[in-house]
Amino acid sequence: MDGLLDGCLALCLPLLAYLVLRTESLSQAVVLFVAFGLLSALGWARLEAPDIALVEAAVGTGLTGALLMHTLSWTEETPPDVRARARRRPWALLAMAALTLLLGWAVLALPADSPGLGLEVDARREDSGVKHPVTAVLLNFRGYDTLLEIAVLLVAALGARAVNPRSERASSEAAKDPLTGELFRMMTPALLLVAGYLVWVGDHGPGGAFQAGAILAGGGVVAILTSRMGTPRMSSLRVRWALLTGPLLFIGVAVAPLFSGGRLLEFPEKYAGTLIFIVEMALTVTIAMVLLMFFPGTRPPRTGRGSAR
Amino acid sequence: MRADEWASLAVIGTLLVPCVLTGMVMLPLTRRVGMALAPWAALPALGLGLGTGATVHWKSVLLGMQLYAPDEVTRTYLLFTGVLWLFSGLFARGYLREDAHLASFWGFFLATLTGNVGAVLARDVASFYLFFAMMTFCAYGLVVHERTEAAARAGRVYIVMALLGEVLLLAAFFLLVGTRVNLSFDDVPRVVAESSHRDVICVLILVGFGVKVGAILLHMWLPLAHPVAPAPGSAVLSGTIIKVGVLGWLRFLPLGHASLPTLGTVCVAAGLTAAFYGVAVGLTQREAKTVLAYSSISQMGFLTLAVGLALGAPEAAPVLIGAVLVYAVHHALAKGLLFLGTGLLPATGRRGWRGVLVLVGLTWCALEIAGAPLTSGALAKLSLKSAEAAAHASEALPTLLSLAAVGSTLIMARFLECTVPKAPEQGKAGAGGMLLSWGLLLAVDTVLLFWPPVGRDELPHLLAPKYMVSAAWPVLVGGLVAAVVWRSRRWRTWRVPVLPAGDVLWPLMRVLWPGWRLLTTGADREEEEQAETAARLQGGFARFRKASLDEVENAEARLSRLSHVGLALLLFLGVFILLLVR
Amino acid sequence: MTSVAALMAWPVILPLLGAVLALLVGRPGVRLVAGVASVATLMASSRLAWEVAHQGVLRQSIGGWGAPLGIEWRADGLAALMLLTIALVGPLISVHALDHLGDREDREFLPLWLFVWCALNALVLSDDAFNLYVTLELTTLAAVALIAVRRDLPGLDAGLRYLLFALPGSLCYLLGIALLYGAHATLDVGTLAQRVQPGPVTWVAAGLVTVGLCLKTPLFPLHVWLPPTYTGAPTPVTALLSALISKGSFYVLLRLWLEVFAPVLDARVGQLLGVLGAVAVLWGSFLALSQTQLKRVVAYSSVAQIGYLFLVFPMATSGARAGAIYLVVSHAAAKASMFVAVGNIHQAVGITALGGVQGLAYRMPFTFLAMALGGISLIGIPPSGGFIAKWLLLNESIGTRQWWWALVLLAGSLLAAAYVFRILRGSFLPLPAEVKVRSIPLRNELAPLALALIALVLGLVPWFPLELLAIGASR
Amino acid sequence: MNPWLVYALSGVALFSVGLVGLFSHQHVVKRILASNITGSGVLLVLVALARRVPSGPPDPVPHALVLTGIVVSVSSTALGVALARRMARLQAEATHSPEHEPRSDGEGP
Amino acid sequence: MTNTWLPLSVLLSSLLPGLIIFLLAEEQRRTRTLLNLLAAVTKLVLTGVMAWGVFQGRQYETRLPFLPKADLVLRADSFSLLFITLSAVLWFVTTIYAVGYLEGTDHRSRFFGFFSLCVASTMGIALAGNLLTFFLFYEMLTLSTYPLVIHRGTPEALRAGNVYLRYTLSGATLLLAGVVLLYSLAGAVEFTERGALGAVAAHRTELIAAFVLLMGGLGVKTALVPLHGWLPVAMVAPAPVSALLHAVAVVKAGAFGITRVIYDVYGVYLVHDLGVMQPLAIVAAVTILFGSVRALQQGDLKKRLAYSTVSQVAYIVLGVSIFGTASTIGGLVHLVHQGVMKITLFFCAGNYAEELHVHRVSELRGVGRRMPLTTAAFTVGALGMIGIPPVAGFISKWYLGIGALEAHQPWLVVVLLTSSLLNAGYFLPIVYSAWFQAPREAWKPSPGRWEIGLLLLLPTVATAVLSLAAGLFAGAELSPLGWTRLLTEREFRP
Repeated sequence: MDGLLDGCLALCLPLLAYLVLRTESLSQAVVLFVAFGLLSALGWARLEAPDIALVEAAVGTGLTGALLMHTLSWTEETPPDVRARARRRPWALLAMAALTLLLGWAVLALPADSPGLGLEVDARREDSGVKHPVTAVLLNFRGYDTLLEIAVLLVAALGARAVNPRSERASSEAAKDPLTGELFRMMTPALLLVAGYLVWVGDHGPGGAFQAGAILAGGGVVAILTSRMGTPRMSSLRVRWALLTGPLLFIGVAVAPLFSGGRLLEFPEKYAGTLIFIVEMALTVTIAMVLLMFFPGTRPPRTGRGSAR
Repeated sequence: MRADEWASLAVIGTLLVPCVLTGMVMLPLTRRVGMALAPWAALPALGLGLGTGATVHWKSVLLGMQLYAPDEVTRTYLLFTGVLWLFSGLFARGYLREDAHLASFWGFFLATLTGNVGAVLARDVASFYLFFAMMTFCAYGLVVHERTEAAARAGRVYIVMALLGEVLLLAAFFLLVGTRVNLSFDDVPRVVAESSHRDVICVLILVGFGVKVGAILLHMWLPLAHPVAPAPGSAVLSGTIIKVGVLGWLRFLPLGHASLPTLGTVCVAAGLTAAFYGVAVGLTQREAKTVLAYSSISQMGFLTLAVGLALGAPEAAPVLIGAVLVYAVHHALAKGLLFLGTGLLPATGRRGWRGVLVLVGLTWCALEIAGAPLTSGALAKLSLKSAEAAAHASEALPTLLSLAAVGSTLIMARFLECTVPKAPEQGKAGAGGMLLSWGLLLAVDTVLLFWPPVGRDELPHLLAPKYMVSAAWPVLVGGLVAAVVWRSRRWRTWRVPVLPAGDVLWPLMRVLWPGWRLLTTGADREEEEQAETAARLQGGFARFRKASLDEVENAEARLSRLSHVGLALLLFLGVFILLLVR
Repeated sequence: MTSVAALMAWPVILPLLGAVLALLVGRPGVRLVAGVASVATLMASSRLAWEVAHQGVLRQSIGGWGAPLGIEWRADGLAALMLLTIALVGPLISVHALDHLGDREDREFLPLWLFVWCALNALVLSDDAFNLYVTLELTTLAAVALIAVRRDLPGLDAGLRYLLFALPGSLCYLLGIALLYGAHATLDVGTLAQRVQPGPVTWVAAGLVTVGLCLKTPLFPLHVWLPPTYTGAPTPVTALLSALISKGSFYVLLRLWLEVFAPVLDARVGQLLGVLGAVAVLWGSFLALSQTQLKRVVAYSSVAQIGYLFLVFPMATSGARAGAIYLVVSHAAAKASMFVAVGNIHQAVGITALGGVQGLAYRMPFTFLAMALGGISLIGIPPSGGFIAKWLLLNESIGTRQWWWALVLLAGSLLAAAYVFRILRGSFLPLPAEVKVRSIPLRNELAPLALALIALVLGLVPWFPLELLAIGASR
Repeated sequence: MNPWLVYALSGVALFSVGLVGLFSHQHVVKRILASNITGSGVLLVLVALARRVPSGPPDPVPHALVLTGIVVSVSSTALGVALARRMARLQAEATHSPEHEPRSDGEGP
Repeated sequence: MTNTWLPLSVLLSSLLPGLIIFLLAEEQRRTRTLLNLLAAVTKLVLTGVMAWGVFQGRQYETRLPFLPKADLVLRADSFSLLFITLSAVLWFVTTIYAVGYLEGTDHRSRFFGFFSLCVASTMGIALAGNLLTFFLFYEMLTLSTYPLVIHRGTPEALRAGNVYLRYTLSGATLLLAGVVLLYSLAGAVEFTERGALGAVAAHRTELIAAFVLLMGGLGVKTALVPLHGWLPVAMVAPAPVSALLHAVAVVKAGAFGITRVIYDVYGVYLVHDLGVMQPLAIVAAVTILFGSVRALQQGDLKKRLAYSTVSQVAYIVLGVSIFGTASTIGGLVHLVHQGVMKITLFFCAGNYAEELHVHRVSELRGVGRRMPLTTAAFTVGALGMIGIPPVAGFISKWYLGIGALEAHQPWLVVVLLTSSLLNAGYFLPIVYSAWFQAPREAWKPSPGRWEIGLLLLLPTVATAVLSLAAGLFAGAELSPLGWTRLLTEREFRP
């Protein structure tokens, strides 16, 4: 039974992807893309990767989907030149098939059952200060990757925000809409609770800074849409502090052992767990703030053009 | 100062005095003093000729310069060169008093004198070539002194032929010197005799110096150059500068060291043809100085003859060289006097005691050239005949010589016929200085007859009746024929064919001139034409470059279409992995 | 402070810290913080290079974990030289950028440049395949943000184009790494080097990695994004892109080929890369000759110079490696000086066409001298770093009996001479009357000159860099 | 066919679809979607490899890598979208005529 | 013990002033001239000391680390000193001339900067101890001469610059190919007396290929026939440039290089054995004749002098490519003589252009009257070129002739003599029209006491006197001929 589910899921994903790219209208493509995201989250679950499923669902599908939907309202659809697209399609199919075959040949040649680095991780897990293996790898064994990854996030935030600087708080009348107000008032406490739990559970179960940050960002997006909150701007000090405490703390913790003769990112035995937790907390706020910054906020009124889409 | 120091000082003085004076004339601030002293520049050479010097060896100058060796040839040359240059200088002071380019005349005069004296003194090949070239190029200044179109043309011919001669000489010197780089004259004849290229060297030397001597077919510049030069200039040109060519032969040819019969006979034949050809063409000439020039060509024929004989019979070489020297001295002075006379006659005029003196002097010199008895000419011819007898040349030679003597008498008559009637009645004032120097030269000439520096042993035979007759008859016959021709022309206008001076040159020019024009095309073409061909070329190249670059441009445009990049990516991946698979 | 771990850490951490603090401080203090961070990083890099020069190859595992699990750092001569190049060329470009861009952009340019610096230092030192992917991505994203820093249409278009061409490259690289991890269960380059044997996985992985990095470097068939991107981006950013950022991906490709895929690299593949490089040289040079805009000429010249780099693969000897790296370093300095000089001209005269150079020698002598020296190094005329690189490559090509690469090198340098002197030629003509010249601060003129002098010094004393390069050379 | 191979092949297929799609569509948003799909394809392969452990929990290292991968792909997508949005706005203001789509391969100035 | 600092100091004595002059502002005329002259004098003194040292047999060598397998070597042997003394003397004279000539023009700092750089690279070429150092300075010479060629900044100057670059850079590429080929064969090629390639004599084809490449590369600067196109075009440069550079420094660098390659890299026996001497001699002979004939066809004075340079430099190559001491001496001494004579001619051409704005040969009628000293110098130079004693040209032609015959190649003597006639063909008409023809319209008299500024007149007369002295006192020990004889017997004995 499981095999059937896996089989059709594995088959569905590329087909859905092909559909996403083939559809002419953009909005249809984005909707299909969100569906594709959910399906792939299901796939992660099937492959027993709960952390990834959670992040995929929250960020990969949720936030990216929202972002794309929002952007669509700005970019017009262009009349597609069907003829050219048609002529090229068989070639594209052929290319996809050839590439899949080539890469499939390599994948088939892989050893069927190599344990990878699972054993080493289990062996060294005790002195990593964290019980959950993924968090151990993420924050301790390969903490350096995560440090650079935070830098990637900051760069993306800086780039996105620099490109769309000012979108002030939306007009007040949208705020009075009773439905969204009620929804927002109910959802926020639950949201904060879930995020806090996720950070804490990351120590011994699937969860962690990324997942918690994503959830918080989701809440933030709703707040922006219901114009309870303006998009975070780099010019305000509070936003900058929120954004940068995480990285500063992480760098501080990484550099500390250097002064006492140790190596970069060498967490001391006893406090490893607590240190990682503190860093996770700060990072959660950072990630939430970065993900919010990606979100452009309400669109300024379109100047002199037809009916707003 | 011991004797030999004085002697070497004398040698140095002989060379440096004219050289320094040339410098002084060129520099404006010392020009006046230089021009005043210029006429006396040849005095040290004359003194050295009379006395004896010591060889001077300057190792660091040029390629190791050696000057002066007390042999007979040098002494004789110094003597007559000194005399002729001295008196020509004195003559020129009067002759060119109000000339426009006086400074340039004296400059070139002194430079040519330096070259001439240097050539005589030089004892090694390189120095000889140095002074020879200096003399040749500075004589050019004398030739074009008048700055007329004819002078320019004559100068151009003179220079071209001189250059050709020098190039041949240079080739000869290379063959001669070989890896020794420089060679003293003591062992030049021996080296030439033994060298593997002996014949080539001798031919080159003969032709090279032949240009300067005016041998047959190499003489074209002589009748053009001598007349255009001012009187003292042409006197020196015809008197001493031609003789340097003969000096070259005497120095370089292995006379007495090797026998070259074939070359000897060729020389003898050339000499004889020159003798007769000179006279034949000379007679057709209008202008007095041109006639004299042709007479020089014929006289030089005799010397060529003697050298040819010396080549053929080495054992008779010393005697022949002696004869050549005597003849050279005689001819130099006589021809110098004649040329100066042509300059002097218009100044003194025909009338009055001055005119008569000049006319007498001129006829005397004409007789000398013709070889009349009791003149230096007779002595020269006598020494020539006795030397030829010693070299037991063919019997016909003496008769041919006498016939040539007839010819020279005829040409002398032609000369007198050309100059005397044209001279003006009354001379100009101030001709005194010129007359004095001319007279002194005449005196020296006659004195040399009785006390010749060389060939003294022939003197007693001069008076021998047998020889008197053989010397007299050609002159008498010549004079008779001249008189007959002179009178007959008065009744029947018997036209004499007119040949342009430099006869063979003009057909030759018609052949060479187009070649030269071809060689120097474009020299006067303005800059634009050349640029236009280059522009067309550039245009073509630019068009080609533009086309190829556009090609690359739209290839790039095609390549940058998105799908093509994708295709390129996949192709690259496929080919890469294909190549990897082993 | 002087432990090896610290030495290896500071060059990466300091620019990161500097960037974060610069972001935190906001407008007033950005220049100060960035300046301090730059000086600190310069000192850290040179200190590390000094240490490598004396102690040889330095290794360090981050966080104390072993090779397969944790991430390793490795600093050999090659890394030391790259660190020094980045530390010298980068700040000089940023000095120029301060005046070239407005002060609003400063707030974004400086932190982004520090992020790029941190990424490049991390890339050079890292010995872990996935870590290389992260550093490549950080460089790419920072570059995209830098390109679009002016928020004008050409900048945005250039940024998007760069992003959408660099992403597939990184993803191909990542898939290649994934396959390698699948086969050998390790991400450490050192252990991978021992475990890799020829087989389908290795072939496909090598193919993916090479294609991915060739798209980012970019090599000939995949170079089409370079000219429009370099032209659209602001000039100091173009200088950074051409001098340093594009060299990062080549550095990764060179290290992976010469160490990990060495047993797989056979003559045929080397020749393919060589041929593509040769075509790139000729293609780039020809197009550079046909351009009318200054920046496009220099951009296409980058395509050509990158072509030279790929000649190292067919020859694959230590001499060729030294030649390629020397070309990387001298090209970085020379190309940066050319682009910065072009920036100066644009700023002073406002003309981007070739005519803008007219009368340059009189009004901006330092910029002209910088362009001349930079041009000379591009052509490869002594006394310049370019010549030394050309000399090493020529020697190797004749040494390994592949004389056709020598032909490519010589033809390439002649074509380079053609387009460089086509630019420089105008500078001697008298200044056209109608051109009004805005005076630019001396600091701006000295920046390109300093860069050009680096290229010159590389040509005068090649002994020390080559000595440094020899440390830790694999073969 | 044990389960991980199926997912691995599906990941490879996703990668191919995404890569080819990236180079065959002009519109920026389509290309951003394609790059996202390529990214998730690679990540799927990675996680599939993690699952090859015969018994016990899957190998955590690929999971950490994939987490980082997702964050990186989200950042690049967000940056791409932001750039596209800004360009669209500028073009709208500039031309007022019906926007031509921001063809990414067109000639920059 | 080898003295290590002197060769470097000679090089720096013109490099440093060059760099400093670049920084001088345009108005600091006095300091610039002072610096120039100071540099020239120090160079002369240093060269003199070194010459005396080498004469005593002392060693001078500076060795700097450069590449792993090859060092930068500056070594002063008697051959390099011949070239250095020539350059030092002529640069001193030309600097004075240039100061006078460029009075009142602009960009003089730039001019004198590049001028000093150019001479520094010539010094470098002369002092180079191995092939790589030689190539480095050879390239730097191209770079430093290009700005001088286009100094005037006019469109045709730029066009001339283009042609110049096209030739010299392709030549440099050929040279680089040859040098690299030799390096891969025999490693670091040091200049050693009997040639450094003895060990690899077996690889005949590579050696011949390398030789052809080297000759191609060096041939461009020596202006051998097919590669001479740039020289007449480069005449558009100001007079001091065409005087020092295109008559002496650049052209001689090529000839110097060819001599170094034949004698110190390959060794005369190897080159003779490879059979490449004869073709080189043929190329040189063709260049001699071609140059002279083309000179006949030039209306412009400087272009005529340029083509005459093409043919005269080929004498050096001819002398060097004939197997024998006499021809070598002839070739090498002509290196000095041609330099001195040709620079006199160019100075005169410069004076005519500067004072009377006369450029074409036809406009030179009667110029002797207006500028007697310059025309006298021109006459001395012209006579020297034709090979008429006592000017220096005669000495070199004398040795070349002897050498040609010593090597049993009489056809070379014919070439030499025809070329002398052709020289006479294009020089004597100028001398004639200058001295003996009246000018079309009277020249306006010179304002000052002298016919032209002293700064322009003195160098011209000085170089004329030099060429006269070099010819007249050739036999002396310290004369160029004496030095060449010493050098040939010491270093180039075949």
